[in-house]
Amino acid sequence: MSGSPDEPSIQTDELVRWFHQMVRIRLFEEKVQELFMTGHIQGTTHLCQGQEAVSVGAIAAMRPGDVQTNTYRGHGEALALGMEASVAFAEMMGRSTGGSKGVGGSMHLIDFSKGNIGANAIVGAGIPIALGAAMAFKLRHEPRVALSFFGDGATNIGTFHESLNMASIWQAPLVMIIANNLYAEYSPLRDTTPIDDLARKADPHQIPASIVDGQDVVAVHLATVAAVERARAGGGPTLLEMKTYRFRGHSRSDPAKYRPEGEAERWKARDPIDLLGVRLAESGALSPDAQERIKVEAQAAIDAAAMLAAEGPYLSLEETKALVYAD
Amino acid sequence: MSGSPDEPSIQTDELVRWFHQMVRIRLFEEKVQELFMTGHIQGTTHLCQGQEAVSVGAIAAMRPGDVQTNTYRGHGEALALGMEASVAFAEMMGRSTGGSKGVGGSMHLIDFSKGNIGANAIVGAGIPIALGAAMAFKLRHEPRVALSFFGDGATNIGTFHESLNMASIWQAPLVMIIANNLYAEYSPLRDTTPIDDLARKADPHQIPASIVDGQDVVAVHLATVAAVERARAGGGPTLLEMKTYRFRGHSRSDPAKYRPEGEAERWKARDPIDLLGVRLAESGALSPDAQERIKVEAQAAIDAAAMLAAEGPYLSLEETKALVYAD
Amino acid sequence: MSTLTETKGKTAPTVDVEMTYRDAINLALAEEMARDPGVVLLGEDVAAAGGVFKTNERLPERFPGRVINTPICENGFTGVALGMALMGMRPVVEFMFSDFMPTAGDQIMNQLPKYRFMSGGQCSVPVTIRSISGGTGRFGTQHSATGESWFMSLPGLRVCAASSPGSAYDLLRAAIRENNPVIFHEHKGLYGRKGVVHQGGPPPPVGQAAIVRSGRDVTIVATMMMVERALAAAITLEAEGIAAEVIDLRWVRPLDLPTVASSVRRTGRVVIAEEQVHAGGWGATVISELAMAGIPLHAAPRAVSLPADICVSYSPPLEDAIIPSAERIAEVVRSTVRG
Amino acid sequence: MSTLTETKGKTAPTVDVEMTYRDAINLALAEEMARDPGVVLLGEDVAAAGGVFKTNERLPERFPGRVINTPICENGFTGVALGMALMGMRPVVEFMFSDFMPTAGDQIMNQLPKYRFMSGGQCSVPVTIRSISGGTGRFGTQHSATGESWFMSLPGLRVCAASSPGSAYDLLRAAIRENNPVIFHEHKGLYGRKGVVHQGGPPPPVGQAAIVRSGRDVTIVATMMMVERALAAAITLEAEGIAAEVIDLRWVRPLDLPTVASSVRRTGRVVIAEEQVHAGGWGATVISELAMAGIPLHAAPRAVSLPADICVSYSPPLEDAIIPSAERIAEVVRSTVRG
Ligand SMILES: Cc1ncc(C[n+]2csc(CCOP(=O)(O)OP(=O)(O)O)c2C)c(N)n1
Ligand SMILES: Cc1ncc(C[n+]2csc(CCOP(=O)(O)OP(=O)(O)O)c2C)c(N)n1
Ligand SMILES: [Mg+2]
Ligand SMILES: [Mg+2]
Repeated sequence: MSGSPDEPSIQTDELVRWFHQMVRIRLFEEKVQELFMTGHIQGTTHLCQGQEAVSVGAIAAMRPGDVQTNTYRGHGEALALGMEASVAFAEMMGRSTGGSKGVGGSMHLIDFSKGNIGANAIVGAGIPIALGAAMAFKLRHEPRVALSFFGDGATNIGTFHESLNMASIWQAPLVMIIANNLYAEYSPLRDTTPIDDLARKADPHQIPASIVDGQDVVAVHLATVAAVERARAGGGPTLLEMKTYRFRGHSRSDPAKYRPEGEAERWKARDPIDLLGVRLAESGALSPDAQERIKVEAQAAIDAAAMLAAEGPYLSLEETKALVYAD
Repeated sequence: MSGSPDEPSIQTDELVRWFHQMVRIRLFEEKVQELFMTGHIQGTTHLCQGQEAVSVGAIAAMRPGDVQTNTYRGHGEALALGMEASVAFAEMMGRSTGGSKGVGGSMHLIDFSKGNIGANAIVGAGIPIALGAAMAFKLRHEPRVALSFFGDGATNIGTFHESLNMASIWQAPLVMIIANNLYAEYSPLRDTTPIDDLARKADPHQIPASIVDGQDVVAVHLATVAAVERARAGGGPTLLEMKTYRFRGHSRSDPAKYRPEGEAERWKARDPIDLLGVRLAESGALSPDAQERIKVEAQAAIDAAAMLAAEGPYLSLEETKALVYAD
Repeated sequence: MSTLTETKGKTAPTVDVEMTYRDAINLALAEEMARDPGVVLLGEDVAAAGGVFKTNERLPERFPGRVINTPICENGFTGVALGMALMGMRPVVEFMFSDFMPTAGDQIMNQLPKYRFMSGGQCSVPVTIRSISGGTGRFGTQHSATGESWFMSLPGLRVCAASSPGSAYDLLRAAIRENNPVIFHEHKGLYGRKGVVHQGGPPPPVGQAAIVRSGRDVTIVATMMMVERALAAAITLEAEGIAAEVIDLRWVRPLDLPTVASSVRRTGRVVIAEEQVHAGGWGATVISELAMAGIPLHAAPRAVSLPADICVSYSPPLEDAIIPSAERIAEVVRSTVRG
Repeated sequence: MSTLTETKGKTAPTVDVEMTYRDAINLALAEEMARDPGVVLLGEDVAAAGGVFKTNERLPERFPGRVINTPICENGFTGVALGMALMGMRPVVEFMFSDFMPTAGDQIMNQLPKYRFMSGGQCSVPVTIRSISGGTGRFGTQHSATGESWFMSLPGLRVCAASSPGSAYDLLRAAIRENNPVIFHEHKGLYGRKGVVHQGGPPPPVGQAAIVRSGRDVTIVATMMMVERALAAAITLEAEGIAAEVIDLRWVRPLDLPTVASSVRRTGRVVIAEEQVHAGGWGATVISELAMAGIPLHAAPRAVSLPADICVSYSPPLEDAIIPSAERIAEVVRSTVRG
């Protein structure tokens, strides 16, 4: 089955794959929360439940050779790019079997071999880095594209604007994706910037931008494919604003009390997994039972991955040294 | 005589005063260049010939208690705010009789007593500082306004956008003035930013902006008065783009060879002093002869000021210490 | 417990109160805000839910409009604080993590310290930066710096670092009252620590180190979390017959060299305990100044520091391995004393 | 003059050529750009009129598209360089004045040095920052910093500083070939200086100081402009019977402590000549390391530095008074040797 007439290119098996991926990310994040509460993961975590469609739909627009940067809230992108859950858990447990050998932790799930060239703990810092990757492609005439994922709050820091400006004058093959989840830590968007539609921030930089339903994985995907392929064809950068919501608090055990009553519930009514689930059920591609089986299997896999991760060894201080300087 | 019907508020004596001031700034800058070439002023200088209308027209919109920040190219603002030419020259000659006792030099003509709270050598840095002053006024419910002067190139650095964003959400009494002289050092504007009309950069920040003929001192003044008085009345920030041109190179002995042929000549045909001179002559307010006399007198005053400045003593190292830390 | 202190003719009551480091910061902020209407607090989420580390509880309610949430733009809002200070206010800027100070590098390095100087002394810049510092929290490579020495070379700036509730209260009040820009470091690993605060009275003068334990054999110089570890080491060593003097440096700029030097003259030995790389830090500077002063030593000076060539890592055992422990401090002191 | 040097089996011809410091930088850039198509030059006006300090003459014509003017946005374009490096390029970023590095504080302090580490060693970051440094040019308070020690505490980074045409050529080539981020300091007061460049052959290894003059009585350690002033002082002192050894430190991170220590072991005296405040700098670190190594000295170490509490000022006599002169260096060396 293909999608509706205006989405001709999405095959059913692709939709099912995305369903799988979103479920996997959701359960992964819930497990992280559990492991954090029980002390297996320390420090801090920033979870992305509710934003899975942004990660999955956009990452699916990448082709081999494309790269992206993301943030401390980057588990969704990392998993969508194919990082093993056990490797991700191991990283968060500080084990040498983690993606960054355990030195990075929750804020730095990185895998260069899969195009995941950075998860940054400094707001805004990943954007010019992705632009640099895009410029490398452009200077070498390679048909590759760089993406950068970041939050609504990041659009207030200067580096965002500096990057838009450079991307525009250089017509870099860069796709910038705002996961606008309405909050920067505890601050609602409307308190820290004067507009609701952040896509408008692209206007004076002469960069095309669009506003996308970030809960609809298909919408996310189509918008991103259009941007990525225009970039690949030499059409320059795009800014995409994905309207989304984080179902959990900002980090750790933030209860997110600063949210107006009913807001979270309204957004949860548009849970990206449910939206796709309904669609797949209605089209007959994946029955509710089949969906349930996927969830159960995914849960088992996640649990197993966490168990496996917990067995990983720690890096020795001596081994750590080699991670600082390259030869 | 009052101005034309659409400029009802400008009195002739005010126009004459502006003529005076612009002539004074022009001759001051020419003298600086001479003193630089002869080694009396060292290091570097950034002159503003051609941009006098921006300084004079905008500064004239300030009322007692208002403040502004400007840049290394701030001699026009400093003089328009009433700094004695001898004090300015002394600063550039490093004498203790200078505005900053000679420790600042050409890039830092500052006089707090006249509302000149900073001339900054770092591009963009003065904008949030002016915003901070504006916020102090706002928090204390004082009917005062802060202005910030900066160049077109400064609109590419992050701090500019950070300031616009904060000014907007806080509705600060701040007027930001871009002296768009088409170049940042040797780089033409069109190479470093994708749009010609920088006023547009205010749009996503929901800040009203206008484009102003920066060669017409009356236009500059009226636009600035409107912005300043709206800010004073609680109407929030404004961005003003003054289209202007620096007749000289960027700094020191830059011959400005990077300019397309004829460009400087076209702009010199709209010399702000000549434009006002013609207007004053046509209206009978100031005959060409009277204008000439003003120039001759101003030249004599400038020459005398430079002579006086050169007699100033240097600060001792011991005296310098007190300038670092306040008690 | 309540005593009376003489303050410029007036008597200011001093009360000794036990509280947490977090509450001591909150108290200092509250007192200074009450004392001077020009004191405002700026930063990301400073007014939300008590602040990210709960140091700002009740301040927004008590001082309406004076606890100001900012967008994420450290360089911008530090510039805003500078501008406010120029107009006579006394802003306090919160950096949620010290690691974000580089994001405001221009305002911290080129503006705050130099602004008065470049104007020829026409203005003063009473801005306090609250820099939330340090490791042990498993916050990883970009959220664990103390940054206490990053800006120590800059004329015009002052830098201090609090080791305890008492010093946090004293130093933060001193910083806010100071007419020059001050970076005040608070260690996020210490927020829950309890200790006595001498509430009331004027804060001790800028630039004063404190001898927090006396001893004749060796001087340990430390800041922030390293002070409590040095004290723990000193207790261990006491049982072994080694009497260590512990100096809480408190001020990184200016350094209180007289206090350190006179202690080292007495003990003849010095060990630095620092949660930073040795190169380019206050520890190296202290040792250099002691050497240049020609103070005779019984043993070469030593330093317990972060490794020169390893970043702070998330992995708990690795983080524990690189941040100087009381044991490592004791070990180095022991070898310094025993030779 | 032409010699042959053995390079990994191939013989690379070396030619000694006299040229200016500016031309040595230009030559190093040209050679590295010719050698590796991944080398690009980024910065404000780097491709305009030979660059602001005329170091980039002919490069834009010779390497079309690889000398890239940027808008004014240091943090942004440093991040761009990092991203390019991750994709296998080898960018060189020009900072028109070292003082602008704080504007890129986040990318310089939190990203470049830590990026490889945070990824668990998955990538390398071969970015060179050309930092145009130093005073004597009457550029005033915000345009005269050397900044050579600002980032010396950061694991992951390397920092070097060129004193002469020969070292500029060597160090810049080493920096560009290095697979880690390097800040290369070039002193804007030295651009016109002439000297011999050993053109061709591989650059000397990272981290090597150079003894630029031998002497038995005292070791002077210096960088950049202070090296020529130390040499001038050494000539003055020779006439007085004092033989000063002068070490051009060249690398601030890593410090070549073995070379310095072995010299000081021989001479028994050390004087630092530095165009920076002593606190928090490489000079303090060198003295501290020597003290911790327990190297016996005939006299206390000394440093000739910028004043601790004065900013660089525009005023020519004031600028001259604060930047260490050959005379002041000689004076301090004299008092160190004579006691
Ligand atoms: C430069 C900088 N300032 C502050 C922080 C602290 N911080 C971490 S996440 C965050 C909020 C970011 O909000 P947003 O960009 O919307 O992303 P989200 O967390 O919602 O995904 C802040 C302020 C930081 N990491 N970096
Ligand atoms: C942060 C920073 N980067 C670079 C410079 C060097 N610089 C001085 S002036 C200038 C050009 C500024 O152009 P614009 O803002 O248009 O002002 P104009 O000089 O034309 O008045 C540059 C790049 C600086 N002073 N500060
Ligand atoms: Mg958000
Ligand atoms: Mg300009």
